Amino acid sequence: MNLDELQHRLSELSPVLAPFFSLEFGDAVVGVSSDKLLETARELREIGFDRLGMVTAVDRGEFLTLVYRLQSRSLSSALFVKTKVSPAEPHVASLFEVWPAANWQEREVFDLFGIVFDGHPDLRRIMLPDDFDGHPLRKDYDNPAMIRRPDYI
Amino acid sequence: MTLNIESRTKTVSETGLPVDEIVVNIGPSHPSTHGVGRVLVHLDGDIVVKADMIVGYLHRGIEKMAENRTYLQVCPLTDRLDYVGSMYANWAYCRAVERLAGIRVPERAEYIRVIVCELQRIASHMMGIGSAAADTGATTMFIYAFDVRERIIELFEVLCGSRLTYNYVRPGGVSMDLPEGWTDDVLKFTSTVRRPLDEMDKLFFGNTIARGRLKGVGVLSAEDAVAWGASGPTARGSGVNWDLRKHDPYSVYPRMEFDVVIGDNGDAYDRDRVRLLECYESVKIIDQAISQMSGGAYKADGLARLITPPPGDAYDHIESARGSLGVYLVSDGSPRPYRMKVRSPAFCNLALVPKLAVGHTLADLVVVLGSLDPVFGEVDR
Amino acid sequence: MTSLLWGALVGLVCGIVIAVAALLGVWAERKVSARIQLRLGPQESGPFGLLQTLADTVKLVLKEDITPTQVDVRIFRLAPLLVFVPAAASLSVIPLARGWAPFNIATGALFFLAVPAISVIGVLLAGWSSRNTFASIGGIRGASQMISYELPRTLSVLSLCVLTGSVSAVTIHDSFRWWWIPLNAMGFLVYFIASIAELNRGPFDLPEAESELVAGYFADYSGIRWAVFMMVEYGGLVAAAFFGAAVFFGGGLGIGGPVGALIFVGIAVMIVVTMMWVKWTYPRMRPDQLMNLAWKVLTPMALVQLLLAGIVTAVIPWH
Amino acid sequence: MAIVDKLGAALDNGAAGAILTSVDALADWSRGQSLWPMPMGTACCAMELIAASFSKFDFDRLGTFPRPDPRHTDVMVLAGTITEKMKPAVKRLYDQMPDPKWVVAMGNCTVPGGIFYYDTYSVVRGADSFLPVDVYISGCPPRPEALQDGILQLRELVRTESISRGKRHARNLLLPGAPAGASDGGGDAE
Repeated sequence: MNLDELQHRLSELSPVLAPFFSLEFGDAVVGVSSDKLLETARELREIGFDRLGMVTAVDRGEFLTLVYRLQSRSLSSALFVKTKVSPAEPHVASLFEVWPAANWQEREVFDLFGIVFDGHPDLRRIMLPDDFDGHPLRKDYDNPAMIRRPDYI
Repeated sequence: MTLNIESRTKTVSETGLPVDEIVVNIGPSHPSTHGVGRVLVHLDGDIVVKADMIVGYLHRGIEKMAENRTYLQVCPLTDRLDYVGSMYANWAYCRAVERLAGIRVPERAEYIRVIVCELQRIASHMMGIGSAAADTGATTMFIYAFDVRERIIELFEVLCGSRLTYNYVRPGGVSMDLPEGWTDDVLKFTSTVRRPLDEMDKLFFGNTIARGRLKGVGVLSAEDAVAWGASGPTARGSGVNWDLRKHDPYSVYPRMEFDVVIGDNGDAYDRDRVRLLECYESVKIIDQAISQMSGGAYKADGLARLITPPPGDAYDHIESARGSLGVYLVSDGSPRPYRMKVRSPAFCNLALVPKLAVGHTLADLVVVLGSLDPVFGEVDR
Repeated sequence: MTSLLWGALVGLVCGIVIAVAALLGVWAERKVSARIQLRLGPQESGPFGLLQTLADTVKLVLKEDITPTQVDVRIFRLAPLLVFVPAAASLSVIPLARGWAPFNIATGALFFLAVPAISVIGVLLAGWSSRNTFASIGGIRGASQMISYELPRTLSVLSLCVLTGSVSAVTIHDSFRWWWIPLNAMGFLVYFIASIAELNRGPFDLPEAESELVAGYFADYSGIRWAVFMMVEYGGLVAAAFFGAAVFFGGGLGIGGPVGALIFVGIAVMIVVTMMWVKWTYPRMRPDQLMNLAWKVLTPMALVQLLLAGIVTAVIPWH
Repeated sequence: MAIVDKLGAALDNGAAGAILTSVDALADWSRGQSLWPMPMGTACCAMELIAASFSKFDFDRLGTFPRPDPRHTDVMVLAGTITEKMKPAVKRLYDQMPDPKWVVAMGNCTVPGGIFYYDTYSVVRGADSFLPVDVYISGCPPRPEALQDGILQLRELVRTESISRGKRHARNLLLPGAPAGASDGGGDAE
């Protein structure tokens, strides 16, 4: 299914989501605010996006972008869900109840970005030791033990 | 970070009776964790009541390192992700870069990529089946499987000079053209590999004890497989017909004729056997790819050494031996990726361990772990 | 007094025999497994790597002997001895020639079957005193397995006792008839399988399951104490093979002289090599499957064999 | 303290040079011929470590027989990247090994940090920062032959050792870069 068809189909299936639909660099993206994330996820699950492929975040400086990649076998298509959270108070609803696949992936984002997923059943650090200080994938993370690579290209 | 754990805990069972649980710490260095995984198992007698899978013992921060390297310099890092199947991470990363920078790959390069990745699939599945067999005590089966893998490694060594970390698939194509006579060697391999595969099928999957050990252990339903994000042989063993080569076709796979192998019961036996049967399909694909391949460039023309894609993001995935391996790249217009994220199939599959192991004995826990075929380089990144 | 001296001498010889059996057994195991696995096995120490096990043993003797702080020290140190002594004692009643065993006692067959069972205590105590979860589980697995397989193993030899009307190993050995081999084929199979399980060898190596329990009940033993456990395994292997050859095949198939001795040793070596072959071919069983095999398959088979032997003894007056 | 140390001390005091030499020869031969590795396979190098003991390369020829239990092994083969999270486990397994013990650092990650030297927040740069390494094998990953060569070199190292404390002391002083008054070799924790 190409992107136009997907957009058409999405507006047919879920009129609520259609206004948030956009195209970014050739990918279908649903951009929502962080407080609407859970209901958007439920809606998308309802219309057939049964597979949560990836959860990740990107540190953009003034805000953190959460990126979810969904796949649907019935629609044979994929789309991104993107939402912004503030780095100072990074709270967002957990999608564990919608897709259990979010379990470890959200723990990873919590570990490396410090985004707290409210409602997650077992939010602990997953990659780093429990006594680790800071969230390394944030751009402002600094650790004196890290040796910076000399700048030769 | 200390490793001390309480070895006994007292809890109350559902029936209200006190249970004296034994906590067994398996790992992080244990023969059957396939690397550095760790499972804290709570046992009631010999039955697992709770299994806490702890990962991260090989978290090397590859995603952070990628932010300070150019797009080409990230390639060697991707080799070290899935060290049993280095070609896959190479390819997935290169596809994401190509999509981001709009690089067109010549057809010959696509065929070469398909050939090496299907060879890699056999090699990786051999390791997966072999170590799953070794978990049940069949060491000889492991060695037979490794023997087949070793033949593929030799082919790769001729191809790019390395046994494990190939760095062969590069953005825009592959690093060098096929050596003279290499395809003949591959055809010789594919024409002879069926016999050891049949032998292994009989030796392990036809064995009564092995069937008794694997059947009915760690049953994963198709719905759970989809909901928990399982992919690859783990999902296909549960009967989920989901193979990116067929259902989200990329490269030259639409021109290939092959079947998607799926299991019926979703137990450890099906997951392991799907791996073996996929090797036969890979052999088919390699034969077709070699016969269809024609001459031409092995690398995109006029490719700058310093790739500077326009700002934006791209995600692309391939079907690796463990499932859908995706790479998400964010560019800010500089020669270095702003953010790289690897969607690791082994990581998502491994999240099922606490779910699958409960209710089985301790001996079955290692079977469950082995049937998911984790590679911790990729799980922890 | 002389009997005491003789006993001490036999005990010493049995200990040495176990050590030698382990030396050769480990070497053979490594060579046999290497052949099965398309390898070469030890090559560098001595001709054909024959001195490899000697090097291993000397090294293990010279290793640090660790007694972890959390263990129950006295039991921890006693356990290897508790495993070793019964295994050595059981060697002394094997009839090696016509009418002769180092200890020719009237209850030789029972002695051979019953005394090694004492090493269950050693295994259990080794696992328990280590205060290590892997070792404890291994010890418990070992104890349950060895006790369960005691029964079919004893029953399988009992059919021979019925045939000869004696529980003396020497009498059984001497009154061998060639038609006992087909008659006792099932009994021998039970004896063979139960012996592998008794010795905790693959596919019944659950107490020391490498991929589950790392090393099982001897996980915390190092150096010479661990070597003792390994010696017992191979000493037991050789003892089981020679006893099986002696009672089920009448030594050298009832033939006397050097030819008979050669056949006797040949049969025993074949049993040992088959046990190794089995170990390196099959995967390991699960504890519940192991118990099912013992109680639901092997014990009924041994009972049927016993019945068969009883009927034959009643019908055919062969004495 | 192993029996052998007491023996070494006893022989050291007496004028029993000939006995000491023969006991030394036996001890060194047996230790060198039977270096059982503890496969500390953490990452990529573990694959080559496995390959080294399987049919094509067959470690067992050299009497090198991998055992997963630290209590039964002599040499720890550090194969792969060691992270800060993994470090306590490696250290603990090393401590569990009985003396005499040696460490082989296999692969660039355990030598100085290798490809994971820069820009990482979780990798231990070089295993020798917390373990006494005897043999370094470079490569990413080293070939199985390189590992076998490393074990053979370790055998040469083992052959120069003595059960006598005095002789050991003398050998250590002869090593390049040994500090004045260096006592026991790295593997001997008192």
